[in-house]
Amino acid sequence: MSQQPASAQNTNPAAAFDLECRNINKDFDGFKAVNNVSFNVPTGTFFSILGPSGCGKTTLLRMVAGFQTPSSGDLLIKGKSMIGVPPNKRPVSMVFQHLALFPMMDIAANVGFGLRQRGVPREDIAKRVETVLERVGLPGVGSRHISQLSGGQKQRVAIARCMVLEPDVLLLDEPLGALDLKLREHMKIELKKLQSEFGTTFVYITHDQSEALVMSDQIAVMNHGEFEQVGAARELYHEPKTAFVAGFVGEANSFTAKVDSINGDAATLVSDDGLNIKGHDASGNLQQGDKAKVYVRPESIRLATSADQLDNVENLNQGIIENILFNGANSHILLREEKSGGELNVAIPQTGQFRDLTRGDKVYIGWEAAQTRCYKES
Amino acid sequence: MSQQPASAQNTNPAAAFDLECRNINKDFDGFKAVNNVSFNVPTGTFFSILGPSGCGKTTLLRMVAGFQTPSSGDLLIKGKSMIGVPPNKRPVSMVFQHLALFPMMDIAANVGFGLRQRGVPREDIAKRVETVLERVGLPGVGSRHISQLSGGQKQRVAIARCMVLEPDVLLLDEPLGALDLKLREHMKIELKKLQSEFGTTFVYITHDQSEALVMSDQIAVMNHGEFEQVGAARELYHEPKTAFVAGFVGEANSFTAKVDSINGDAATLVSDDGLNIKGHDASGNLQQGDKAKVYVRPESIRLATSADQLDNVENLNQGIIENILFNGANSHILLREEKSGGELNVAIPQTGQFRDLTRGDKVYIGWEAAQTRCYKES
Amino acid sequence: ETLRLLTWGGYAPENVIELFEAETGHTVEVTKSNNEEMVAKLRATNGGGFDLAQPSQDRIAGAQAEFDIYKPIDLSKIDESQFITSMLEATKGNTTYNDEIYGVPHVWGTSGLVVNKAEAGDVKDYLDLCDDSVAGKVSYRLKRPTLIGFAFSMGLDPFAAYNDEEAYKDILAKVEDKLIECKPNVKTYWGGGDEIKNLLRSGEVVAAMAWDTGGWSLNEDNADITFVAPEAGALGWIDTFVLPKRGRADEAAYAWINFVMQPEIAAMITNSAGNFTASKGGDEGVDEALKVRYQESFPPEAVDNIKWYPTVPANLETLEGAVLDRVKAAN
Amino acid sequence: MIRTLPQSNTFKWTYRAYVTLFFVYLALPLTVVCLMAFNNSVFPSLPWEGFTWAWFFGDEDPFIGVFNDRSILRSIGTSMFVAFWVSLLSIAVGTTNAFLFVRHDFKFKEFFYILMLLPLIIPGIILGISILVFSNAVANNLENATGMWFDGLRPGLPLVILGQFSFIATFATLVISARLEKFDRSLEEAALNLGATRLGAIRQITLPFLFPAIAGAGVVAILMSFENFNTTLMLVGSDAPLTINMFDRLKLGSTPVLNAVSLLLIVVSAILGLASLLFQKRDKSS
Amino acid sequence: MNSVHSRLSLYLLFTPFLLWLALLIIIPHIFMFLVSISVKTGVREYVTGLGNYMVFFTEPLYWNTFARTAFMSISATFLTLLIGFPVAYYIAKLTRGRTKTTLFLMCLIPFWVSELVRTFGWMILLRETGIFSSFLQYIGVASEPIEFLYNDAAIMVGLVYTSMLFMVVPLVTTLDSLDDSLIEAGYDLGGNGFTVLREIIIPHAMPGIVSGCIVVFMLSLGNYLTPILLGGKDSLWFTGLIYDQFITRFNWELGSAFGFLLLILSSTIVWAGLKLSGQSLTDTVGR
Ligand SMILES: Nc1ncnc2c1ncn2[C@@H]1O[C@H](COP(=O)(O)OP(=O)(O)OP(=O)(O)O)[C@@H](O)[C@H]1O
Ligand SMILES: Nc1ncnc2c1ncn2[C@@H]1O[C@H](COP(=O)(O)OP(=O)(O)OP(=O)(O)O)[C@@H](O)[C@H]1O
Ligand SMILES: NCCCCNCCCN
Ligand SMILES: [Mg+2]
Ligand SMILES: [Mg+2]
Repeated sequence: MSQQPASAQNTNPAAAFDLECRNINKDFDGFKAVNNVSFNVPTGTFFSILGPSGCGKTTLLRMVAGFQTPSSGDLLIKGKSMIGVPPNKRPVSMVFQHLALFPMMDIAANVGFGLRQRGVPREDIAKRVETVLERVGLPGVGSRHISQLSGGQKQRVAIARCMVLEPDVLLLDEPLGALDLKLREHMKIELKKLQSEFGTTFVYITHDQSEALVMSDQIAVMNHGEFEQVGAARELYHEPKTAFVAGFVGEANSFTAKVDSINGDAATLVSDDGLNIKGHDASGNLQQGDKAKVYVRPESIRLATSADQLDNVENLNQGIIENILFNGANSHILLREEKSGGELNVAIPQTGQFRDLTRGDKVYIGWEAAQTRCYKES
Repeated sequence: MSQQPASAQNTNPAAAFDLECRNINKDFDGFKAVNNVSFNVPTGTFFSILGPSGCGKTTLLRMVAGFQTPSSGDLLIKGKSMIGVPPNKRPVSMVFQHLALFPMMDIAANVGFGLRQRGVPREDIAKRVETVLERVGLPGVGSRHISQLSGGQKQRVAIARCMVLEPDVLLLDEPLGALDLKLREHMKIELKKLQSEFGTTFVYITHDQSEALVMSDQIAVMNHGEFEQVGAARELYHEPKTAFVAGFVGEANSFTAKVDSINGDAATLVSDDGLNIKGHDASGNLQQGDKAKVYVRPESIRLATSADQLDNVENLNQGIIENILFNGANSHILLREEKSGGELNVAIPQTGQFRDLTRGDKVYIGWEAAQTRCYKES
Repeated sequence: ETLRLLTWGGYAPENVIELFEAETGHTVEVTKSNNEEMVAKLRATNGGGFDLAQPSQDRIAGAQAEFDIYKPIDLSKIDESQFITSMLEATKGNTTYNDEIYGVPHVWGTSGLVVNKAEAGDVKDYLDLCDDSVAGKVSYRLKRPTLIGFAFSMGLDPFAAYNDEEAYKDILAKVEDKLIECKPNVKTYWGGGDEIKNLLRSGEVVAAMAWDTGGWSLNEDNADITFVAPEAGALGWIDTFVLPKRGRADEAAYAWINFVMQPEIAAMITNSAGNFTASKGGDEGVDEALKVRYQESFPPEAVDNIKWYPTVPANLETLEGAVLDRVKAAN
Repeated sequence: MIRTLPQSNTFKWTYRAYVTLFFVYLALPLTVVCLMAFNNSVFPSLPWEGFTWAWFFGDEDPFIGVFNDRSILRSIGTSMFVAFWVSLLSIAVGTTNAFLFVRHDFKFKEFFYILMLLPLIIPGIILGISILVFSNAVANNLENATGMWFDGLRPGLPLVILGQFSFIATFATLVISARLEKFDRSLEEAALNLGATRLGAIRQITLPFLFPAIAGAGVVAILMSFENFNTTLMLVGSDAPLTINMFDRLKLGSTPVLNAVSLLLIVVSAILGLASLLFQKRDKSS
Repeated sequence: MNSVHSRLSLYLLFTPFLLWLALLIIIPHIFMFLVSISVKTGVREYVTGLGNYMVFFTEPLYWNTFARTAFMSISATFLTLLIGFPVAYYIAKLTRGRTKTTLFLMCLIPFWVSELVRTFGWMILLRETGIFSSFLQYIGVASEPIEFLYNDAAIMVGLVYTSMLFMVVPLVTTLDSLDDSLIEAGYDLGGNGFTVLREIIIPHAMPGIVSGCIVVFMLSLGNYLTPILLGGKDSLWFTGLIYDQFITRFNWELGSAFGFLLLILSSTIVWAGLKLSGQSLTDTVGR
């Protein structure tokens, strides 16, 4: 994935952003589905909104598309406010979760629908439809019926139907949700390729972190109607700013602990079940005596059969293997830490070095304080 | 996962196997859905049947349950032939793909259904239902309605409904298929735990390799109605016996190639796009000039920025990074091999050593001949 | 104009309609019905929907008093010379309400017994229908003529009691008992003319109280079956022409009346309906066989004994209805 | 119990025999009706007097065939006229009702929905008499007040049409709602998103989607209208639809011309029914 | 979406609904009630009162007929259910593909013709000189013609026949929606045909059963043709009484009262049926 921080985009300042949201709110009878969200999407980028089910992603996207009116806040596309503009007048197109291809029309009619609404002449429509179908890799399927396409092909037709209108922004609401596992893996890569070919700004929502991580230039992590963090995939993964992001993006072992002492960014904590932890104050506001949430990724924990193999780790413990979850390159060990009795999930390195471990074995585990992220519990 | 090879089970020889299938066949109007399948499931183990959609898994399982009659072959449970025994008389229980919980009954009535059929007295039923609900971690939900449970809870009720009957064998037909990603991950571990707690023999079918790998003591890989290989998860992953198993279990880069020379197990091949490959003859019958399928796992390919970092590898090549699929601990690089122009998928080690690679970088890649498995193409 | 005619089966045969349409240029639409339904329909439409109706002469003044559904006949538009004078005068008298005349006669006939001589030769009067010898093979309508017929057969005179409600109730009570007693003998109560003909023809019924015409037409096929004028007297009826209050084609209606009262046309109707008309000379063109049957059924003394229906007073039918309902419900 | 469960042969064959018997029961009356249409006898019953086409084409009294029987031909025309309007009104109101109940939330919606279902549990004859009584009262009042005639409010075809429409509209509503329920609203949103106007989206997307249901409801309405008796009986004026005409004849006893009409009815409705089914099927498969 | 739009379309859609409901269903019934409480005291003279209802309650004939109609209709409903259920089950669960479609279609075919024609068919079959009687004589079972027509059994045959479609179709639909795996699960857990039927199939099919029963009951109760044409001299039917009052007695007032009573009867029985089965009108006939 090429990393393109928003500031590095070379666009003219007048329309530096294809989409700007300013303090958008959406109330449903007193329930805040979207809470004061602001963000900017630079021209030509792939922007994802990632969050658990019910956090307000769809609501946000539908406000952009015009199907819902914000309770307050402003929403600009190419610098023009969209408040009061009906959905059929906005320069955005949307790929729906279940694609919403029109079953009563063939593919060419589907793709040409938007052009027909604009009153483009027949022959032009036919030409432009064929061109866009070629671009998504489906030349000559125009006269086929929707039901004659595979899931992945439908996906591409749905995108073609939007792209033929040359929208400023393409909105996608979990478009891969309905596909099966293998196809989803494949389409992730495909989608990203299409986006960079078309050069159109994509706003993509999903609750699947791996989709967001693999495809996006920028990801906004959303929870309870608010944006918790906006950043590139690696930023979110390696430097989550909030406990929620640390827990939601990627796998992590988590502890609740109490801050024993604090020294700059370095914190010493004791977990609820008695484990001593040396960590890094990621929220930057920990105080002695605070309750904290601590996260360590399974792959940050190193395994060893003797203590001296683990140099340079601030946290060194012992555990007994309870279960080996063999899953090829992605295998894990579930072990019980000896002192505290807590369960830990440790990734088995791909080196093959630990292939012979079995249930009941005792192992040493260690991880660095820098990879132990602590957040004040609110 | 504790690895318990079938032969190591300590059961009395009379009923060493809870389930034995002997040359089972199933014809549907000339179409062989199950083709001469034989296998034994030792008492108390978790046995999975893994295969792509349509390979005959469900058909096989339904023959065990009694919903379909084998065209030929024998089927024994605890040593007793089940041919001609109707499903309601067989000592097996089944967890259906969509669970088949009875929506017209509350949870206690669902779980107690089987006991009622046996004429167990009312009070006993109530007691046993409550006990089994506790064992699956759902005490006191008896009077709730099915629709008031989450997906994972329903799963556990479905298992409880079977387990309360203390069946000799529990059959499970893709029970996790309907759950969403996160829940599925969670239930994998849960199911395995429940199995070892109850000590009941599980026969589990799935097309999701990670489910099979994580949970099973033994896995049978099925294709086109036949068993391709039966073995423990690591065996299948590290020593697949057929090309199908190598491609289906775990991710792999695959090439079609021609055998250039052969020397015992060591083979030298040239791929269709001109890459020289040194590999290991896994099928044991390769001859010079044969067409072969070659598989290399993404994590077997090592990355380096200079050639001399890669010692000891028989296959050494160079490639240009086309795409970085960042996905936390499970990130991959898609690169284009320079000489042949073929695309390769390479796992990024968790060490963080290659964090700074970006699109367009040139890297060295190498992998061992021993991890390059070659199969004669049929 | 379109003439919407509300009439009995057989009174407007296809061949007559064709002649009429050819001659006048009007078209005719026929709806077949019976007395009760004619009144009910006109009541529901408040005298609309039809241009000419043909209820029996006893159903006109009472219905007019109650529902105001007819309009007076303009006798100047009718060629009175085509009518048998006595019948025309009688009908005028019976259909006068508030000094206006509402009806002129068309077809007349009687109700009596239709008997299969071979199987039920002993049936000579209405009450004989209750005899054991014909048990289960008898039919009659559950309508007011049956009440009247049985009353006469029991030696009572219902017509005389028409204007004495108490006396009439007495008679009805006796008839009710009789009909309930007789019920097991009945196969089914018939409804329409062809229905009773089917029943008799197939032998499912051997004796019935029915219209004369039914007996005669069966006689054609099966010489054993014919109409018998009961000892107590056949019940004579005259079906009329009346103008519904809101008919829209009066001109066509008068044209129809004048047209069908021509002797040749009247004869065609007699041949179709089986009954004679009030047309002067209308019986001349009638099929000889029918005349013979008529004469066999009606020896002169039987003709004298015919009991002609007087006008039904407005409230009678409610009383009768209750009786009929009770008979129907009795077991 | 289901195909995949083993069943004893006795059970299987007894069950099959029962089902066969059932279908014989269904077919029997119609078969004899059709057969008797060819009986060369003036009565639609045994004995069999030989084969004839007279009840279709005859023009000699009493062998008047359907195609020469003015009153039957006229009442078929009347029935078609009534069916046409009933079906038109029913699908119009059925469609708006479907949109109302599927697309909108309003106060007392449950209650109104139950009211909408009421015609299903009101006997047809009562619908007939209540409409008769009501329109009669309205007509009387209007006529007294204005001195004009309001024939449309008296028994006659307008009332017959309204009477049938009063309950067939409910069926149409149910059929069309069921399909609208299945409509994925995001299709409409997609159309808006692609630049269609609100009405444009309904016209180009929603109505075509509903079309099979609307057509199906139309056919059902036609069939129901054609065969309706109870409601029509109370509202009919001088123009009798076919069923009423046939009933009048049947009551009076009739020649097998009724069998001939019935045979034609069976053939036509079978064709209609099959057509609508084929139509639905083609729609489903696509 | 836009609330002004949505209000406007709500009103636009509500208008035809309300016109239809008010003008053709609700107000006519109110008028019918008003007519039913006007008592005729003389020629063109009426007073308001419950006299017509009194007539109903004091004349055993009327309420006997009323009770008889209700009883026969309920019996016809049960009989239809009993006969139709196995057939519906067979179609829904034991056939598939083309056989299923064909059998389902065959269920519908008889109902593509009017009730009148169907009843006419039964008359031809059942009458003394009809097919059955002749057939029995022909095979020598009977020595003389037998009358099958003109009795309550004939009415039953006709009612059941006429109603069958309305039972079988909802049953096939609900039974079709019963996942086979529920039945399999029932067997797998040790159930047998009977227990699975009682505990799984019937509870699942309940909405269909109730829906079918309501429709069949209403059709039977409101039937006019079948009892008139197939019934005998004792076979009174309440709709027949209503018809008589309107058509042969010209007594709209009593007829309206009867109509109203029939409405109350049908509503009460439907309501009781719904309560007993724990279903709602919306989930059954309004599905
Ligand atoms: N029209 C509405 N009226 C009331 N509440 C609503 C409405 N639409 C959505 N909500 C609520 O707003 C919240 C956010 O819903 P939204 O559909 O935006 O979530 P989401 O993030 O898209 O979830 P998912 O991943 O499940 O699609 C939810 O709690 C939902 O119940
Ligand atoms: N009753 C049947 N009649 C004919 N063919 C059948 C029948 N049942 C299954 N098959 C065929 O047998 C093959 C195996 O089917 P089966 O359902 O066992 O596959 P499966 O491995 O369970 O697939 P999936 O993962 O999709 O559930 C398929 O090709 C299927 O079409
Ligand atoms: N076939 C026609 C018979 C007409 C009989 N009219 C009878 C009136 C009896 N009150
Ligand atoms: Mg959403
Ligand atoms: Mg399967």
